[in-house]
Amino acid sequence: MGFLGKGLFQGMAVTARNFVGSYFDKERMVTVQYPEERVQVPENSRTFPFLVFDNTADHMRCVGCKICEEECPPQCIYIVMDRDENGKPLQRPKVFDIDISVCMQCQICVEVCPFEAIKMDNNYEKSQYDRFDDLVERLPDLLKSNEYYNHIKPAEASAVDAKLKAEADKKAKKAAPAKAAPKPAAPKPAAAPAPVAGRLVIPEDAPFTPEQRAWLAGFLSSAGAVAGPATAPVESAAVELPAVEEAAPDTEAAPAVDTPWHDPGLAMPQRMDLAKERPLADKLMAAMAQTDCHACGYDCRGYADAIAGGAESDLSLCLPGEGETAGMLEQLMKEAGKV
Amino acid sequence: MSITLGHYLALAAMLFTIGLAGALTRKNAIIVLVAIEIMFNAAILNLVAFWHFKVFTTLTAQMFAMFSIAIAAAESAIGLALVIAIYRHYRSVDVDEMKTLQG
Amino acid sequence: MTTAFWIISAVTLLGAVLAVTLRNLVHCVLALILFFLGIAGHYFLLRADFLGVVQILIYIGAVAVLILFAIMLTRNVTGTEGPREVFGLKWWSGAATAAIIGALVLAAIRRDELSKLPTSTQANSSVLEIGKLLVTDWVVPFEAMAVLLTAALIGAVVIALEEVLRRR
Amino acid sequence: METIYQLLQTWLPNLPEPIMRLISFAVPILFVISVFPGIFAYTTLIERKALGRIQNRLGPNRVGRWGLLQPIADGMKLLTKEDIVPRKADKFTHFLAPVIAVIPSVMLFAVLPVGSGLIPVNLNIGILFVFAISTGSVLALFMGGWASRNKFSLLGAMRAVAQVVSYEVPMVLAALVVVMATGSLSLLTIAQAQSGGFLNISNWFVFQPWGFVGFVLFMIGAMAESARTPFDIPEAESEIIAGYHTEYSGFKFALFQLGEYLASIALAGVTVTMFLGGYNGPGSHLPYVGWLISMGWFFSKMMGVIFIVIWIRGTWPRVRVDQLMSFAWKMLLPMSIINIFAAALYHFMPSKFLAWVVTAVGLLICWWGLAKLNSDGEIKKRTYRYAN
Repeated sequence: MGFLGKGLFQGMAVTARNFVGSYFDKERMVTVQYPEERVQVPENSRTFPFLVFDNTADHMRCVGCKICEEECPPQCIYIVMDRDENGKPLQRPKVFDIDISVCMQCQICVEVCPFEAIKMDNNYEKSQYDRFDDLVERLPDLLKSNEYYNHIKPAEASAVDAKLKAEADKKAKKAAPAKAAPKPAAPKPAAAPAPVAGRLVIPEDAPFTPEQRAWLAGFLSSAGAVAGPATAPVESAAVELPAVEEAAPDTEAAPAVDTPWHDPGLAMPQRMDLAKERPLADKLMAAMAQTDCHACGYDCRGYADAIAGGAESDLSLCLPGEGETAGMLEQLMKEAGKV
Repeated sequence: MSITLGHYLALAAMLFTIGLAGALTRKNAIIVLVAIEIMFNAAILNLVAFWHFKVFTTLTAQMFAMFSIAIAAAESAIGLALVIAIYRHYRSVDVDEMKTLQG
Repeated sequence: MTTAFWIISAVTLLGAVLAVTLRNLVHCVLALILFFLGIAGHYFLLRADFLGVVQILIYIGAVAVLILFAIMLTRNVTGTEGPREVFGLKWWSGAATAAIIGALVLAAIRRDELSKLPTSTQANSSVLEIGKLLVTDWVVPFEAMAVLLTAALIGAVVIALEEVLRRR
Repeated sequence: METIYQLLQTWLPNLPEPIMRLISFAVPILFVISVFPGIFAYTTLIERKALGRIQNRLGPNRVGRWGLLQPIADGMKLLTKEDIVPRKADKFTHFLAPVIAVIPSVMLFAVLPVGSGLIPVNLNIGILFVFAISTGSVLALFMGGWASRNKFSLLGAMRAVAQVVSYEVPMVLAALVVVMATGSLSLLTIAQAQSGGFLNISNWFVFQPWGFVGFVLFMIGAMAESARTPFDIPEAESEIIAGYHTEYSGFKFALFQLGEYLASIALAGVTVTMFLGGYNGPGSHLPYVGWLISMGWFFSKMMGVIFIVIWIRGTWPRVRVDQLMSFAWKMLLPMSIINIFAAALYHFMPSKFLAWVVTAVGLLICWWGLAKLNSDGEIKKRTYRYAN
């Protein structure tokens, strides 16, 4: 029990301490003087997507497959694939626009990208004077180097790099003995697209207990590559698959009745199973990644028909399907005796 | 032309007349009170003018003026309290509508 | 003094006329404040400094504010009056009465018997004198005034609270 | 004014009489209308800096070194802003209110002795003048709030009027003890009465028990009068947006701010003059430089009082309306009346030391008793039914 008005004077003492202390104790000051100083944004913070390239801007990872355009909920991505004069796809985008006034920073484009080509930036200084054109990011604005990616998100980027390297090594090992396979010149030496083993990787130094880690691994892999039937065991679903969110049925074309495998959510064995009794063209189509991404220059149906009809001889054009599709196509063609 | 007592008396008379006219013609009780205040002030102005021009040595007139001001303040307080009470009763401050003596 | 008298008189008259003629109640009170200021100016002019200050303090600081409060408590807050004043019998009779009385008073002033009274010019209006007088010669009226003000205070509260008390 | 006139007469006796008069009028007027608005401008800066420091922030520091040009930038911004008048507003009254808000505040400085013998006008009714004039600011608040035709403005205006009318009473009574002690209403005489003693300090009224209580009561009243936190419910932004100046923008808003701050500064000056010795301090009576030193003392004391007000603003929460009213009528008013009795007792007791002790103890007991009478009982630790 103090004297009357004790609380008032205690408050005055606190503010007086603050007042005096703020001149001597720099620790007290919470102000970040913005243009000169900046807040260190957390590594997991995200603003808008950007495109990663390796080494030079010519070696962009993006192949213009339009998966992200398809999946983007607010439809803020616009892609036109680059083609040579023959109409053959060059496996890179000619136009890649992101309207950041529309983008809702949901990161779905990153989740669905099979090439680790699109990533979330954490640069928050995007204000512009013009509300329309200036807020649309064009391809040159979007391209940022892998070093930049490593710089802003070290843990995530190193995990991605390690994965890409592992895939490239595996591919190189596989390719070395099987030189006979007719392969066109690799479109991208450094960024040979590689399958993704579980889209989201938990970094080694992430602060999780083993149980949490196990659960998270399961959760992430199921989220990344859930099999069509809901009963599919989660661990086995973590196969090499193009990452496509399951919950986007309305943005995809309604699966044709005669092509039940035309669903990117299905795993390769299931798709092949569905197309077991079909003619070669259908089997070939079932081997595709089912994204209708046009990376090959056709849609999935068209590519399969072209191969089956002999119009197309290159079996490695399905980019989202990666080596899995190429291998399966080769196998199917061998079985059909066409090679 | 120097100002004499007559000027002040005329001014006070005019003010008094204005106040009287207001008090007699307006219907709103609050305006009537305002008009009464004007009349009061005119009278007090007279007192002070007399004091200034005629009996400068003693302060009797100022005393009177002060008491008048105090009474006027009390009067306006009571008057406004009455106005509020009447308004609560009749929902109106029109003096013409306050005809009945019985509440 | 002459110029000041005319200016202040004009302000005072303007305030008084506006106070009783304006349609909007709040404007009336603002005009009344102008009038009070004019009267205070006259007091200063007449060397009654203390009265002038008291005028401002009591009339502008208390009475005008009180009237404003009363308006807020009775009318709609915009202070607009209802239909225009009717120039009926009441109005004409009231105005005529006021005019006649005013004319009579002015006529009496014109007779100017008063200016024949002896004139004094010795200034003596210090606050100290007023204070001394209040507690010596005028102590009984002073105390009576205190009682009156207290009674007025209580009376005002009782009148204004009557309805509230009855409702309880 | 007279001082300047005499100085002119001694130094420049050849000047014609009207010019001398004119100069002696013009100098104090120019002083008041140039120095005090300048103090106002930098008070806003000091306030923002101090509030920032109290909250461990930096405060304005962009415009000029340490933000010293911030008031100028603010002024330019307010000048160039659009002047919006609500369509339904009472245009004339709406325009008049900010003007009227400034006039009384500037007039208050007319009777402030800013230095030894330096007073613009030595009115013999100085204190009464201060109270009468500061009443006028109520009108501006009411006019502004009423003319805006806005519920919040009107609520703010009514709150302002009720608050100022209520707090004027204890404030006047608190000032009365000083008048009793000096026997004069002139602020210059009051300041002179506090000179002498040890280093020109020991005679300040604040060192008497009744003086201290009067000082506290007067400070509280002045803060309420100029609507400073914790008594800023007329403009409580969490309840009624900005109170009476909700509908004001641009320079009219600046005028309202100017009036408010000037009133605050002037009342701080009056507080200093009445209780804190005015311009008196060590060295204020030296020949030749005394007037400069005394001016320094006056302004530094005034800024000290302003700083305390800012400090309080940075610390205390705003009171509720009912608390505000009951505090004025149940606490301050009895206390100020008791204080008058204490001052009288002090005046008539022969031994000043004994008188000091007796009045101090008596006032303490009364304060304690009033607090007990007014308290709603012991404040218990609040418990929450559904927490935990």
